[in-house]
Amino acid sequence: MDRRRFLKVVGVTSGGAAALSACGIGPEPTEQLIPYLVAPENQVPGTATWYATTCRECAAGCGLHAKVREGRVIKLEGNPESPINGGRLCSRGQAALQGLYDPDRVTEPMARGQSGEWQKLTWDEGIARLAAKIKDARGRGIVFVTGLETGSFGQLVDTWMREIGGRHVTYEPFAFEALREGNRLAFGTSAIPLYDFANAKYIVSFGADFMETWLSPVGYQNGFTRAHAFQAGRDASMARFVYVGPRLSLTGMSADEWIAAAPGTEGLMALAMAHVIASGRLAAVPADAARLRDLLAAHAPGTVADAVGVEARQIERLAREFAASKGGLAVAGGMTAQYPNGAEIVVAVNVLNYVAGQVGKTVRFGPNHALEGAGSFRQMADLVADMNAGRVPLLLVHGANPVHSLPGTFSQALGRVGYKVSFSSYLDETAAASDLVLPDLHPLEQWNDSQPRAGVYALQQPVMQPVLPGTMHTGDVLLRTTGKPGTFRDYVQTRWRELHGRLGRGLAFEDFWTDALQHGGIYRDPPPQAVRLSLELGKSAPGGAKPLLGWRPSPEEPLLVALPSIALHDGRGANKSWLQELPDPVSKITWHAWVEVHPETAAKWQVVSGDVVLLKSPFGAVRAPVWVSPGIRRGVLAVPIGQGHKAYGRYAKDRSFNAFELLGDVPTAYGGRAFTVSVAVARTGDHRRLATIEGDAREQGRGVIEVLPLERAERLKPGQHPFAEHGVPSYAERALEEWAEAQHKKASLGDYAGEHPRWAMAIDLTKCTGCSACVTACYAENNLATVGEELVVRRRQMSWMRIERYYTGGDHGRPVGAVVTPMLCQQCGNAPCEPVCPVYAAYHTPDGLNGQVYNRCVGTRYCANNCPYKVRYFNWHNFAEPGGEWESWPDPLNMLLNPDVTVREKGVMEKCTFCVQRIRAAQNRARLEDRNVQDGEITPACAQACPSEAIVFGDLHDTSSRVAQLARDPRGYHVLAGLNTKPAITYLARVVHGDVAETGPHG
Amino acid sequence: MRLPNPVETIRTIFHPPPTAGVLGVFSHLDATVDAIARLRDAGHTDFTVYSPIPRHEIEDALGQAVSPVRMFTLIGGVAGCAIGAWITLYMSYDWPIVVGGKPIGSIPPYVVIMFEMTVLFGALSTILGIAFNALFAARRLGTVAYDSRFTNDRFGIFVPCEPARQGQVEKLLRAAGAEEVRRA
Amino acid sequence: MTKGSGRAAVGAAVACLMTVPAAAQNGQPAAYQAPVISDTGKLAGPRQPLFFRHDVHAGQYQIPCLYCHATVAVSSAPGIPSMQTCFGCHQLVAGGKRPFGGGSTLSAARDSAARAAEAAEVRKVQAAWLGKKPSEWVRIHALPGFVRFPHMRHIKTLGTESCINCHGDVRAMSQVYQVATLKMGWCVTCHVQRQVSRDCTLCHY
Amino acid sequence: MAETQAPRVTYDFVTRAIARTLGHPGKGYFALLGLAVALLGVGIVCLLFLLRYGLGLAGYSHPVYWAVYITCFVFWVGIAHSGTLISAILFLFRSGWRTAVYRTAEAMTVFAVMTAGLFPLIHIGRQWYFYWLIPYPNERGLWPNFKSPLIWDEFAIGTYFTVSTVFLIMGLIPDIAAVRDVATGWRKKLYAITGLGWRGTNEQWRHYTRGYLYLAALATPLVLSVHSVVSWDFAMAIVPGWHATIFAPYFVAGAIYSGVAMVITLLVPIRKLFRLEELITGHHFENLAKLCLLTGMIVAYAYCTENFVAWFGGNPHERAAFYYRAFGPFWWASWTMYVCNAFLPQLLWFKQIRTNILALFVMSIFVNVGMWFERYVIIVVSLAGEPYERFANATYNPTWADWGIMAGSFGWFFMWFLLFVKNFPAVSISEVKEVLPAPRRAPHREGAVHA
Repeated sequence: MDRRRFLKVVGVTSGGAAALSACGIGPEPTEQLIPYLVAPENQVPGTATWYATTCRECAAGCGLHAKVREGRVIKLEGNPESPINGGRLCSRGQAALQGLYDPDRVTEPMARGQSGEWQKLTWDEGIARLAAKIKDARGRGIVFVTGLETGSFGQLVDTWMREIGGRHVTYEPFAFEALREGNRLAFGTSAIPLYDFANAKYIVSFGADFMETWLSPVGYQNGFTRAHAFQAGRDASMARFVYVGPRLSLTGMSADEWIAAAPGTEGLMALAMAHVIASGRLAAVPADAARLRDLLAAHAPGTVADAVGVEARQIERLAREFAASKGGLAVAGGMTAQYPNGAEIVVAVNVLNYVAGQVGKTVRFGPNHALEGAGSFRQMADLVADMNAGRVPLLLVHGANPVHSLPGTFSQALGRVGYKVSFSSYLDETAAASDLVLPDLHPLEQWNDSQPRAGVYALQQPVMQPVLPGTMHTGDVLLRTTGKPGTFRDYVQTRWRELHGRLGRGLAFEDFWTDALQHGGIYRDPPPQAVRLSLELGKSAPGGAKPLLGWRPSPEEPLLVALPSIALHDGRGANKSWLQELPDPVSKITWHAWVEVHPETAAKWQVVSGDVVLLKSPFGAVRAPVWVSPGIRRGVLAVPIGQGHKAYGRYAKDRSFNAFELLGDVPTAYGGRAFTVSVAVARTGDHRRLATIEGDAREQGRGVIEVLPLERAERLKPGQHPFAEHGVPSYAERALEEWAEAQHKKASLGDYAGEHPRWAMAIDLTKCTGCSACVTACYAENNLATVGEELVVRRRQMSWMRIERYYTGGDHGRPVGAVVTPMLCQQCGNAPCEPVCPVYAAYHTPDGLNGQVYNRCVGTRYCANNCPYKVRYFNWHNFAEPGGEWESWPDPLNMLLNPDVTVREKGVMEKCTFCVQRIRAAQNRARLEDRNVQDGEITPACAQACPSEAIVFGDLHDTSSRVAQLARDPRGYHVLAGLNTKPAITYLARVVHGDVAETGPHG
Repeated sequence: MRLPNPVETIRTIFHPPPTAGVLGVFSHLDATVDAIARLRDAGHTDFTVYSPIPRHEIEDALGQAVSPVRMFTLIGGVAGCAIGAWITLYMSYDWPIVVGGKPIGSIPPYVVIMFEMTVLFGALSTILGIAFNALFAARRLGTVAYDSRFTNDRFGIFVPCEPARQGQVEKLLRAAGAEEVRRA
Repeated sequence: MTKGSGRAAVGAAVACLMTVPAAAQNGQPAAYQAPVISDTGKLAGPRQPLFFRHDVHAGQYQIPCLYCHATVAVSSAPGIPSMQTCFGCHQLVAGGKRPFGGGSTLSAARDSAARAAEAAEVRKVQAAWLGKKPSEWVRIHALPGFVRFPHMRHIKTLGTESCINCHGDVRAMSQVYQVATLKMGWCVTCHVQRQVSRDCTLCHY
Repeated sequence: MAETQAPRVTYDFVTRAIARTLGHPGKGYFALLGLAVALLGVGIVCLLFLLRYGLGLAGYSHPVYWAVYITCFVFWVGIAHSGTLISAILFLFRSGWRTAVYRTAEAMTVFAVMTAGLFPLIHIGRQWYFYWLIPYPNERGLWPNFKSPLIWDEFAIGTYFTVSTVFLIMGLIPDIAAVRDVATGWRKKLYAITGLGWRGTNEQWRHYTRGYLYLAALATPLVLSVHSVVSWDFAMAIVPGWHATIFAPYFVAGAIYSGVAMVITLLVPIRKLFRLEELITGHHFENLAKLCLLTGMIVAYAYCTENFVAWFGGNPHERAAFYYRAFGPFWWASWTMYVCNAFLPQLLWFKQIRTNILALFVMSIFVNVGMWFERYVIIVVSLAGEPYERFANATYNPTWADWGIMAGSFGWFFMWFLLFVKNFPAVSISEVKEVLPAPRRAPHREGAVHA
C-alpha cells in the first residue's frame, strides 16, 4: 500500500457527505458531491479500509487497527497480530480517536505577545523563532521534556540535545520507579520483566493494578483471564487470585480473596510468605536464596502478623497454596501501593517469586517493558531545582503536562525559565504557561515508531491526513529547525533500514517496510535473560532488624491513596468526553473525582455519599465529594487522579479537583514519587448529587448475577442446569411449551416464515472484570451521545452497555467482595418492550433481534418502562444539534460518527441491537460471495474490544456455533428468567474459589 | 319561462306557509291529557302536543308507537363492532410484524378496540336517529303555530283544520280546560 | 393513492428492466444518437456545474454504468468517478465530433455551434483536472440519513443493467433527474412484489 | 320528593332562576376567567420550551420514564368519570336527585377529557408525529400496533370524548330552547341557532326520550371501560406495582371517587354564585357525599388488597416495590394518598359532615389532592422503586416544566368550564321540572311515580 499516493488525495470528499447523511433523523437538503481528483487505492466509498498503527495513549504501546471510511478514521480496534494486546483495546486506547478530533486542539503555531495574549504565527515564523531561541540558549542548559519515547522521535531528540548541549528528560507521572528500583535491589537490573499471567496458577497482587494502569493492562488482563477463567474439564481448572491492597480496585474486584493489609506492610506479608516457603522447603528454592536466611528469619508470619493486620495462619495458608500451585506469580509496584517504601515492597515480592522458583518461569526477564527507559521523578525534581536556580534558559516540552501533575512547584519554577516552548496539540496547563506553542500532529496522523517491549518494534503511520492543516509533526519541526534534510518519515525509514539489517531475514527493504506497515511492526522474541539475587540484597538486611519496615503511615491521620484513573490515566484523558462519561469501574462515578471512605469511617465523621469534605495534606488542600464504599480499608481514603485541570479544553477545564495537589513533590528514596499522603479531613457542610450511574450497590438476590463455588462448578455435568427456573410441575411445563409452540406458529408469517438465524450472545462472568472497554467500544461504534455531568446526575447517560457492580459480603463478618456484569439489551424472544409500542418502532426481527426503528419512534417511552433490564435509553435533548446546549459532537468531533449508524434525534428511544449494522454488513458480504455467514464472522463492538474475551456472539440456531455450545453450558443462566422473556443473552455464572460470595439477603 | 328565484325557494323551504288550525294553551297537565282524549274521540289524529317536559300521560293519551331510534342504535353498534374487528385484523395481517412473540392477529387485545368502536358508532348513529326523526323529519315542523311559553310552564295543543271546522275544535279545547285558544 | 402511484412506478420500472437485457444483447442502442441540446434551461433535473451528458456517454457510446460508478457492485455506495477517470478519456477525446441525433436537420451553422458547445464542456473537464478543482456535482438521488441502501446487493440480484429500476433510463437523459420517488412505500412495494424481506432493520439502523 | 320542594318552586320559577344565571357576568367572574387564562398562558410557554429543547426539561430520570404528565392525564380522565356516571347510570336508575347536578358534572366531564387528551400528546418525545398513532392509510403502508394499550387508550379516550360531548349537547337542546324563549338580544340569536328549532312537540319528545335512553345505555359500559383501559396502560406492563389484576375496578372506583369530589368542588361555588340554593339543596350534596363514601371505601379496600397481596404473594420485586412506597424517599406522597383517600373520607359516615356544605367542600379538595397523589405514587414511585434491576433504580424530581404544564391544564379546564356556565344552562331546566309536581287542576299523588 502506497502511503504517498493516499496523502495526495485532495479533499476528504464524499466522506463529508457520508458524515452528514449520518447526522440527525430526517432527509437532508440537496448537498454537493465532490469527487476525488484521484481515487485512492484500496479505498472503496461506503466500505471501510483498515490501517495498522500503534497506540500512544500510555506506555503499553498496544497495536491498533484504524478503521477508515472515506478518508476519516472512525474507530480504533486492537491489532490481533500485536503480541502486546492481541487485538484487544482498553477504553483509553479507543478514545484516542477523540484526541485526534478534539475540538480544542491548537490549530496553528502561536506565540505570546507583549501583553501575554496569543498571536498566530506561520510555521516559518514559528520555526525561525525556535531556531533563534536555541541559538542564544545553545550550551546554556536547554532542556527538552518529553513523554516516554522509545523510538525514532526519542532518538532524534537525544542526538539533537547532545549536539546543542542540552538534556533530554523523559517524564511519565507513572514511571514505576519503585518497581525498577526494587528489581535493581533484588536482581541488579532495573529492567521490568514480562509477567506471564496466562500461565500462572496462583496470582498474588500486592497493590499492582494490572488491569488498570500497571505496565500493560490490556495484555495482562487478557493473560489473567486466560489463567483465571473457568473451563470445565481443564486440569487445575482455574488459577486463584489474591489481591493485597488497601482498596478493592478494579483488579481487586476479580480476586477470589481481598486482603486489606495495613498500608506499607505488603512487603512484610510477602516476606512472611517467602519465609514459610523457604523454611518449609515447599518449592524448589534456588540455592542462592540461602543468603536471605537472616532476612526471612526476621519475617516469620507470627512476627509480622500484627503489623500487617492479617492472621499468621492466613499468611501461612497463602504461602502453602502459592508454593503448591507450582505456578505462583506475585506482582507489586502499582501506584496505589507506591508508598515511601514502595521499592522495599517490590524487593520483598521479588524475593517471594524467587524463593518460590518462579523467576524465569512466570516472571520472565528478557522481553522487558519499555518503561525501564523512562526518566525518574528525581530527574524531574532536579530539573525543577535547575529551573528555580535559573539554570534553564530554554525549556521544550512535548507529550508531557508537568504543570498538571506537579502543580505548585513546577509552575512556580516555570516562572524562572527564560523561554518555554510547547509542542502540545492541546492548550493544556503546560502549553498555556509557555511562550511558544508549535502544535504537533496527533499520533494517528504521525510517522513514528516505538519499542513498547524488547523484541516488539511497533510502527506508527498516519491513518488519515491531518485533521488540522495548521499542525506539523514535531519531528519535522526539529529537522527543519536543525536544517537537516528530509522529512521525519525518511528519518524513521533510515532507522528501519538499520533495523532491516538486523531483522531483515533476507527480505528486500521495501518488502520489509511494507510488511511492517501492514502488520503494525516487527515482532520478535528476545532471548530470555537470566537473573540472580543481587549480592547487595543479603547485605542490605543486617539480620534481626526489620529493614523492610522502613515506613509506617501516621496512626492518627487517615492515609490518603491517590489512584490512577483507568479512564483518565494521569489526566491526559480528561478532555475526552467518552472517558469523562465512562463510569469508573469501581465507583461508577462520571465526570468528577471523589474521595472513597469506608462506611465505618463515614459514620464516625457523620458524612454520607455526596457530602463535600476538605482534604488537607502538608502540600495542598482540595474539596472532595465523599463516596462511601465498603471496598476500602478502614481509615484509608482514596482519590482518583486525572481531574482538576485548569486548562486543556472544554471537557477537562475546572472539573472537580486535582489529586496531584495533595501529593508531595520530594523524591522518595527510590527516586520516585509517593502516591500516598496523610491528610486531615474537615466537613464543609456542602452536599452534591454524585454523577453516578449506580442505583443500588447491592444485588438483593434478584438473580442478576449468579455465583458458583469452584468445587460445584467442576462437578457440573453437561445437561445439568442449576439455575433453571423451578416450581413449575412437568405437566404444566408441557402445556406451556405446547402453548408457546402454538403462539410461535401463529407468528410465523410473511418475513417470519422459514428458517432464520437467532442472534445470541454468551457472557462469561468469570472472565468479565468490569474494565468497561466494551462501553467505550459501544460509544464509538454506535454514535452514542455523551450527555455531560448535569444529565448524568439525572441518570440520563446513554450508555447502551452498563457494567453493573454489586458489592457482596461485608456484613456478618463475611469478606467484602464485588461482582460485575455487563447489562445490555437481552434481545428477548418474548420482549416486554415490543407489544407496548403503539407504532411498531420496537418490534421483533425475523433473526431474533429487538429491532428499534429510530425514525419510526414517537417517544412514548412505554418500552423503557416495560423493560425489566432497563437497557433502553431516551434522547432527552437533541445531542446532535450543532452549537446546541447539549451538543455531543462539536466540530470536528462529528467526523468520528459511524456513517453506518443513524444519529438519533431528540425524542427518540435507542438501545443496543447487537451492532445490527455489522450483522447486515456481514450478510451483504456473504451474499456477494454466495455463501452463508460463518460463525465468528460477526463480532459486535463490545465483544471485539473485550480484553478478557468474555463475550461470544453468534447464531443460536446453528447448533455448532460457539455461542450455541456456551448457551448449553451448565453454568448458563438468563437474567430474570422468571419473567419468561426468553433472553438471547446467556450469562455463564461467575465461578469463585471457596464459598459463594453472597449476592444479597435472598442470594 | 323565468327561472325560480333561488332566494325565494330557500325561504319557502325554511319558512313554509303556516298551516291553518287552532292552538290551545293549557296550564295544567291533566287538562291537556283530557283534551287529547277528547280530540281523539272527535276523530282528530294528526294534532301536535307541546309540553315543557316529557310526560308519559301525554304519550299514553296519544298512544304513540315506540320511536324507531332504537334501530339506528342497533345498526350503528353492530357496524361499529364489525369495523373494529376489521381494521384490527386487516391492519395486522397487511404487514405482519411480530411483537413480544405474540400471534400476528391476537383477538384478546382487539376486543377492546371492537368494544370502543361499538359504543362510538352506536352513539353517533343514535344521535343521527334523534336528529333525523325529531328535528328534521318532524311532521310540519315550523309550519304549525307555537307559543314561547310551551318551553316554560305551559302545555299546548295545535289542531290543524280548515277554518270551517275551527269553531268546534275551539269549543272542544275550551271544554277540556284550555286557558287560551287562538286560531292560526 | 400514493401506494397506487408507487405500484405504477414499479410496474414501469419492471417493464424497462425486461426490455433492457434484450436490447443489450442485440446491441440495439447502437442506432441511438443523443440529441443536440441547445437550451439546457428546458431540461428536467438540477443544473450541474458541468453539462455531463449521460445520454452521450451511456446512451450513444454505451459505456457501461460500472465503468464510472465502479464500486456499485461491491459496496453500498456506487461511487462518483474521480476527475482522473474523466480525464482518462478526455485527454484524448476533445468532444464535439460525435454523430448528432437528428444532426442532419441541423444547419451547418447550428451544427458547428453545437459541436463547439460540447467541446467547450469537455474543456471544462480538462481544466478541472489540470486546475486540481473537482467539479461539485449537485446530488440528485439522496436518501434520508436513517436509510441504508446497499447498492451491491441490488446489483448482485438484479444485474448490472438494473440501475434504471430506480434511476430511470439515464441513457436517454441529457441531464439526470429523479424518476422514482425513492420513498419508503415505493421501496416496499418492490420488495413485496419480488417477495423479498421487508424487515425494518434491513434499511433502518 | 315533590313534598320537599317549596311550593314557590314552579316550572316558571325554574326557568327564570336558571335563565338568570346567564345574565351579564360580574367582576368576580372575569377575575376567575382571567386567572384561568393566565394559568393556561404559563402552560403554553412551558410547552413551547419543551417542544424546542426536548423532554429533558422535565424531571424524568432513567427508570422514571413517565411522571407528572401521565399523572395529570390519569387524574383528568378520572375527573371525567363522575359526569357520565351521574348523567347516565343514575339516569338509568331513575334517581331523581341527579337532575339538579348532572349538567355541571357532564360539562366537567367533557372539559376534563379535553384536558386529559392533551397530556399524551405533550409527553411523547416527538410531539409533531403524534398522528402516527392514528390508523390512516399512508405512503409507507404502516399501521399502528393494536396490541399496544396506548392504542386502546387512544380509542377509548376518543370514544369517550365524542360520546360525552354529544350526550351533553343532547341534554342541552330542550333547555336551550327554554332559555331561547325567555332570552333577549344576541343571546336569543345564539340560542335560536343552538336550540336546533326545539319546540317540545310530542313527536320530538318521543324520539328524544328514547334516544336519550339508548345513549345512557351505551355510555354506562363506556364509563366503566374507559378507565379500565387507562388502568391497563399500567396493568398490562410488568412493572412491579403496576402489574395487578385489580387495577381496572380499582381505577374505575378511584375515577368516580375523584370525579364526584370534583363535582362537589365545582357545585359549591356555582350554587353560591348563581344563587341556586332552592334548586341545588343539601339533599343533593348529601347524596354526592354518600357516593363519595361508597367509592372511597372501594378505593381504600383496593389499597389494602394491593399491600396484602404484595406481602402475601412473596414476590420479592412486588414486596420491594410496596415497601419502597411506604418507607422509601417518596413516603410523603404515599401517605398523603392514604390519608386523603382512605382515612379522611371516613368522616362522611357522620350526617353532620355530609350535610355541612363547607365541610364537604374542604373534604372534596382533600380528595382531589389525594387522588392526584395516588396516580403520582402509582406511576412515579413504582417506576423509581423497583425496576427489577437494582442497579438501575433512581430517584425523581419534577421541574418547572412539569409544574408549569400541570398548572396550564388547570387553566385550560377552568377556562372552558367558566365559559360554559355563563353561556349555557348549568342546571338542567327540563329535568328539574320533571321532578317537580306537574301543574294539575285536581290534586294528584305525584312524586311516588317519578322520584
